[in-house]
Amino acid sequence: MHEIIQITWGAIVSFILAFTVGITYMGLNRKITARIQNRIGPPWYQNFIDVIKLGSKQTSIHHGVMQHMGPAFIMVTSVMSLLIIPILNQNRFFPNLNFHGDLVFLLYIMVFGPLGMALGAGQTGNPNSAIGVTRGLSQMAGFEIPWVMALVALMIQYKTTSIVDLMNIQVETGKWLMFSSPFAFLAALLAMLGMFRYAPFDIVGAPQELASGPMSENGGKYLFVMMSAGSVFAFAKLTLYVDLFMGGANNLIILVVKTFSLYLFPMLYGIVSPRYRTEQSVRYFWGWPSLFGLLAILHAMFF
Amino acid sequence: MEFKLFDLSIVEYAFFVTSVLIILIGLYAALVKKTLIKIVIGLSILDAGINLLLISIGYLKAGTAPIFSPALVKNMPLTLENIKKLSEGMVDPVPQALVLTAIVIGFGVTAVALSLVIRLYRHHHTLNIDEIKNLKW
Amino acid sequence: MKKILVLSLLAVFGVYLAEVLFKIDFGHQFFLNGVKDFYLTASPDKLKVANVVTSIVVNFRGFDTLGEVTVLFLATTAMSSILYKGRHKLGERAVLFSSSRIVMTGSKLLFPAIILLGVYVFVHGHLTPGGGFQGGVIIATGFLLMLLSYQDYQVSHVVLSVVESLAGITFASIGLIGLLNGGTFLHNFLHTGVLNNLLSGGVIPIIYIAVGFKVGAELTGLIYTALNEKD
Amino acid sequence: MIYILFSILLGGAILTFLANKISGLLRDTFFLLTMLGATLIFYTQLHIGGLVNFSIGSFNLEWGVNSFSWYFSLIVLGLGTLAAFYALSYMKGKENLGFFYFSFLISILSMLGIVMSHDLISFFIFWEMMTWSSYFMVIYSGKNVQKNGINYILFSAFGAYAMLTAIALVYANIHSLSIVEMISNYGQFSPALQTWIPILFLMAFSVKAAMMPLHVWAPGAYSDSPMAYTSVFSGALSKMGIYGMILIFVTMISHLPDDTWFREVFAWLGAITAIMGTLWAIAQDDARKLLAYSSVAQLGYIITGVAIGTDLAMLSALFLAALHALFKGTLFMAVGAVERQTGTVKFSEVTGLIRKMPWTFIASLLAIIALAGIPPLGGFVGKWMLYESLINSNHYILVIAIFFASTSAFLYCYKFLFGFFLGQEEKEWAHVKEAPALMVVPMLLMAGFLVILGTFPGILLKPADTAMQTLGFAPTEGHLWSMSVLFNAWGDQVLLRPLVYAIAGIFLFFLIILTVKGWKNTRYVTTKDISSSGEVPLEHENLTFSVNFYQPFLRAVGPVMKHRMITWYREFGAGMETIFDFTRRIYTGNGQTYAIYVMVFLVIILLLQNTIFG
Amino acid sequence: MVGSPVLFIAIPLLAAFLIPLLGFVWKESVRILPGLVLLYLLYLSLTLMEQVVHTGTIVEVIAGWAPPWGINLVFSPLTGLLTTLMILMGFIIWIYSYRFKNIDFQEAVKYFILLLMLITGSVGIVLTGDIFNQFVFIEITSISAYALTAFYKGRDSAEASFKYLMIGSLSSMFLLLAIALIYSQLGTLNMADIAAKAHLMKPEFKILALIFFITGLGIEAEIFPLNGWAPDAYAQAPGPIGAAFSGIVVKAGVYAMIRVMFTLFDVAGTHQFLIVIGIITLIIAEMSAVRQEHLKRMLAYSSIGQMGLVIVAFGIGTEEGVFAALFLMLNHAIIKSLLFLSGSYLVYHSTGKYISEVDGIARNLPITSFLFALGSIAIVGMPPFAGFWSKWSMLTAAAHSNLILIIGLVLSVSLIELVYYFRVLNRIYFFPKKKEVVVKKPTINALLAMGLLGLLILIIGFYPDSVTGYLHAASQSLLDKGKYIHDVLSTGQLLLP
Repeated sequence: MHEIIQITWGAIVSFILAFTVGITYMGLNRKITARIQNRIGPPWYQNFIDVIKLGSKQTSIHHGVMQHMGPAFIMVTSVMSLLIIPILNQNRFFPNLNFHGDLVFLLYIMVFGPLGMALGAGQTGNPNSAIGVTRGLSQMAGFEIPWVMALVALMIQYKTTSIVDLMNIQVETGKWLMFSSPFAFLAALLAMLGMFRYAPFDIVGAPQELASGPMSENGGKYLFVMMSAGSVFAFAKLTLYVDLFMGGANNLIILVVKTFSLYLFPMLYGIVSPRYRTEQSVRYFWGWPSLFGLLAILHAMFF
Repeated sequence: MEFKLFDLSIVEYAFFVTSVLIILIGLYAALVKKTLIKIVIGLSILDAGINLLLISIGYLKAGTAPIFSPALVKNMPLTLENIKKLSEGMVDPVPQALVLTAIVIGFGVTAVALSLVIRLYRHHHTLNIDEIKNLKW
Repeated sequence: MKKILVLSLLAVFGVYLAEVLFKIDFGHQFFLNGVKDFYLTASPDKLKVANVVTSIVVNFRGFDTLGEVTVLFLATTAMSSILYKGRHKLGERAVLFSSSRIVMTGSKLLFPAIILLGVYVFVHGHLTPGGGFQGGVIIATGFLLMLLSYQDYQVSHVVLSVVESLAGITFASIGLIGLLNGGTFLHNFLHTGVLNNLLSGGVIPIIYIAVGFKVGAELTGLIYTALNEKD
Repeated sequence: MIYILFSILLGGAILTFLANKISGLLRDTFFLLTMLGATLIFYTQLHIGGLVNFSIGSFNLEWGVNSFSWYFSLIVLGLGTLAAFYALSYMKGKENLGFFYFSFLISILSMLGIVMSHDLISFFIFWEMMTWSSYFMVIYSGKNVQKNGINYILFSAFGAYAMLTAIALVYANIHSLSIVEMISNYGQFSPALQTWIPILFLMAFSVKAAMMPLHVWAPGAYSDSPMAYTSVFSGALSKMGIYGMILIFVTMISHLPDDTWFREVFAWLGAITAIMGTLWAIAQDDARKLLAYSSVAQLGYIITGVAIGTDLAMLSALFLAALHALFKGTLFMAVGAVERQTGTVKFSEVTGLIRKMPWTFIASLLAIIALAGIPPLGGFVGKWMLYESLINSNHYILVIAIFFASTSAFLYCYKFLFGFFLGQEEKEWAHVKEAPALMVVPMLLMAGFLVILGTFPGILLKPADTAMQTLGFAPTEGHLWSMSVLFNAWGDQVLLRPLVYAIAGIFLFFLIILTVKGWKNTRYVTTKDISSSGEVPLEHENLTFSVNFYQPFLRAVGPVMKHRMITWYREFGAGMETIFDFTRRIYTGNGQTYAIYVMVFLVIILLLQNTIFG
Repeated sequence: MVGSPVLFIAIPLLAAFLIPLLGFVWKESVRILPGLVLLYLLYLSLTLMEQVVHTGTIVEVIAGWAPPWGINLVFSPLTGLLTTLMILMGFIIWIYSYRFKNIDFQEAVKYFILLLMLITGSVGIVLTGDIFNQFVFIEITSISAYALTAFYKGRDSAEASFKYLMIGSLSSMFLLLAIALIYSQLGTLNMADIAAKAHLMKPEFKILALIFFITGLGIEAEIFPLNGWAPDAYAQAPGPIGAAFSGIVVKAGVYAMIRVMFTLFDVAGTHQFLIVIGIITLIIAEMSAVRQEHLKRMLAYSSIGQMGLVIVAFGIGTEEGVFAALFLMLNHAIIKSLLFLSGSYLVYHSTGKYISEVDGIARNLPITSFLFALGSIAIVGMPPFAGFWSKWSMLTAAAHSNLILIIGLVLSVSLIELVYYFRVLNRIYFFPKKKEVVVKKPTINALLAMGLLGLLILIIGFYPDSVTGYLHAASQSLLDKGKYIHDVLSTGQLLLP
């Protein structure tokens, strides 16, 4: 019983943390993008305003039960990955649900949400949603390959499928995995571009074309939950990258620094890139990133 | 190969040579000629050649017909020894019996063949075997 | 092209055949203990049949002859089956040519003589060269002559088929009687008599006479069928 | 008891066939009674280890049950019984029902026969019975008979003949047909035989298990048989191939000195099968075809697991085999339900059934989640074990391949759900009702079982483990799995229960939040009521996106899919037929030519006589 | 003594001679008599067979002259088995064609005489122990076959028959040449005697005689390329005669060829030769069958192919191989006859006998179609039907002799076979029916005959033990040459009148 309370408590705290950081990052993203494009841009807290606005809006229509359940599905993915990924070294923050052998589980739980959202989007009957979903799923099939390659490379190099083990190794050797397994890091980094769906991989939402794709029929509470989930998920992913490749973090400040610097990469890459078509982006991920992944595996096998 | 072409003993084999030649002629007719009737004739010639061959296998030099006719037996008592002695000069009767059968069979086949030719002529209005091939492949 | 192919094939075939045949010592016996020696002695000795060929044809290898008779019978049946086109009507046969009176009269005169000759040949089959087949063929030529000479010459189909059936049945029954009587098919169950007598050889003359009738009837039937065939 | 079981099935099949002439009710009764009777006898009366033998045709036939075959009979009978109930309703009003039920029961009989055979000859006989009874099903609809039917029977026969050759070789060498003796004498075969016998057997099994490159028959055959049977066809019948493969891999391949090659090749073939099956499934517009290709792909995973052959891999293969029967059975049944209610199975024709056939949707949804391997359903357990076993046994590239296949599988999973159930609701389908209870309940039962397995895979892993012990594996309970915990060789573990509870808790929590907020105000509007670039679609406009659904993705993988195996086979077949057509022209129709042939034959022999008769 | 083997020849001959006479008296008797004869002979052959298996070969002497002087009939387990099979098939074919040519009495008389003689000739080929006598029986069979092939008037049957006759004449020429060569060397015509003295022959004579025998008998046994006549004859003959060809006549031809090769001469290389020639026959025939458009022609090619298979099995040469070959022959006789009998009803309505004309015919002819399907499935060797067991024994025999390649070849050819049979089956059952077709319903007796064959397929399929005992005895008797010679030549002393 005590355990359950502790997990619940941990979950709530982690969620709030992730939510806050995630939303902030998004706001910063908008600001930085604007500055680079020589605009003033919204304030960094603009996204908080948006979320609160959405949350307080009254929703009056829905298109069916799947649309209703879709956001909940997404939340499952976000929160579950947040709960599984250790936030600080040695699980010093709340260990939550972290367990040994979590990497494969993580890989799968991360696709739970997109599929749920896709179902929700499907039921709205909006063709743009469906088109967006097919693009999203296709793109997912693209970036998962280098991502898995990177993970497998790590797994076989260190003979573990546990994130905590990998973090401990980095702490013990004092060497970040991004240096000891550079190819895996490269592959994972490029896969991350796809995960964040910023340009050039933003064809899923493609605002000018698809009216934000899967989300297009959602507003009010649905969009509120989706946005929250997105921000939490973004933070979770960044934390995972930090845990895996950048030695984790000993306290929250370091974590924020590391995650933000990592976050800059997809953000800046996106700002200077045009948009890829779906098949282009899929092929992109099966090109160089996958080659890096392969090199990573070879590296892991022979060194 | 033991061709005794320049040996006079080849003459002794005239029967064989002739029968082989007849067989070949018959076969040639059956295999090359276009007219059904000619083919049937060729088959008949073939039969004749084989019958000749069979008969000549039973040939005995200076042998008599295998018949114990009164003239041959005269007044000899027909003991086993006498019969043996007489029979030594006789040609082999078995091929003759075989040939008899073979001739009859050949005749039967020819009769059937000819009636088939009649049928074919009625049906196709030609006797050219190259034009009678509705059944193929 | 085809001719050359056939000729070369035939050449190879002929050469191989002749090559082997030349190894036969022509005109001499060279095999030992062949069956012919037995036939040559047993025929006059046991069967009391002067013509060894006849005893072989009818008795030693009588089974072949039964088959042979069947072949003829089948040939007739086959021919009439192949040419059969609806029901025959008597006298409705193709007019090939009209014969002159000389031919007609001559054939009429010759006909009994030919039949008689045929009968003689098959009745004396076990004594002299000749026999049922030869006699039967002679008889058939008699009918052929008549059929050629007279456009309206009739041979009764019923009679023909009765004769040929009866003759065939006789042959087969004699064989079966032999089976019942002596334990083997075509067993010579009659007394063999004296060599060179007309009534010698047991069942051999009887069978040969039956064969004669059968061959005669069948060949006549063949000719008749072929002539009588409607276009 | 085995006799009784078989006689019940055989007699029931014949009685059902005959009863069809009398009355439909009688036929249905017979059919159901037979199926239930067989299942009842199997579970209550049959004890593991029992053997019966008798002799026929101077062969000694042996039938018996062991734990391994029990596991597969479980799949056959479980799925068979549910499909039987389903079939009663699904087949109502169709033609030739006696024929259908007869083939159904015979194929159940033959599958049981296969797993219970302890000698090769009855194994083969049952194998062939299975082939032709399922062939009857493939051609039952009468569509594409000449193409798909012939394909199926041709490949099956190819496999069967390979097996027959192997059996003949075994028999010629040990003069016994007992499987046990074959295994025990395997070591004494000559090296060539040691290699070839398993290869020949595996050829037979991989045909039924639809492994590349022998899978060509599968899509057509699966999609052409009536859906009530396809669930058994894809769910249970294909498992017979897996059954045989496991047997061969465990008893023969593992004794080969160079078994690594075998294993690698088969594992890769399995993986390629999975990838190609998935890609082709994505491209389909016909739901039956989609599921058929998906079956091929799923069997590819299982084959990979079997080929790797470690404890965990074998366990995952067995687990996935049963699981595949469950979810693919459910999905084919769902397609059948849709087909029966709407008359079409094309995604481009039917949309928005979710509100009309909610139960079918729920069953499909659960089955799809299991198929995709997403936690918290049973599929994840199988996938996890497979990945871990591959990683632990150092098959890294293989992991990537398998993972690629299963990631891409999400695409067709979504397509299946979206195509039928989501999208805009059309007037055209307004009349559609939920399928009859007899059809829905079996689906829901299986889907429910999938949910349970997600939390308590031990239910199924227990018999699988027993089965593996029969094959000579060490017991794995406790160090590879327990009721709801999974382990890998590195000591990592997944505690399923907290994860599942967490997922359920989070989901419910947010669902409640969503529901409670604005409970009163939120109302349902039709799917026509959307904002599409500011325009509202008219009543007759169907904006559902279903044609060229994954075109961009397919464009991306285009080069891989340019070559289709079946095209090669077809070209090969066409080439062969041309040769055949040419060959038969030997018979020119000219009698003289035939006579010349005779002479040619003679002359050839004459010329070659010294060679031939030397 | 139940009866003597000679009755197998004598009684049908007597009946054949009687039929025209009886026809004058009572027309129906023409149809009944052959059946009675065949029924009696079936009983006789079954009892004799039982006796032979237990007490050994019966050698029947004709005209009281012991072999080698007289002609003899040998009723060994092998010949007995084939005789029984042929008589059985003959009987079933008789049942099937009981109402044949119901209207035209004249035709019926001829049909039944010729059918009876076809069967008798084949039985004679098998039973006789004398090569010339065998030749005579071959001719009896052939002439009946020519006539029966040309039996239907409206079609191209005369063409088929003429081709058959041409090739058949060549066959008899070669047989006579071979007989002449043997006689010139050994002075005897008795098979056992020849076999006993074969070592006295000069080898070139022996080989040439063997080659002539192979060519002559190969024409009857339908080996490639001597089988040009076969498809035409099978396709053009009336349905029951097609069945008789494949069920009876070919069997006799194969038997004669095997007897010559196994018993008469002891030439090396015959087994390999048989295997090669059998495989060529098999492959060419099956290949030709695939693209066939005529149903009966397809069946004919299939039949030729099966005979190739039989010859391959004989070529294996071991006891297992011979067993398999005999089993194949048995099954092929039954199954192919069923296919011909049912197949001819399937295309009865059509003049061209095209396969495309059987579309959807199962709806009108359910039983016939079912039996055809049963036959097809059985002949491609699917268990649990008869064809499987023979194919299986063939494979084990080949495997045991390490002829793996043969297994592969045979099986891949079986695949081809499967394709064309199933194509037809699919058409019969699953193609839309053409409207204008008026099918001919099979008569009761035809259904009875086909049902009997179907029953046999099932019996052998489910209980192969019912025949394997006889087959084993038969295969032993074929391979035991010494026993054959001894049995024949020791028959009695001179039986004199």
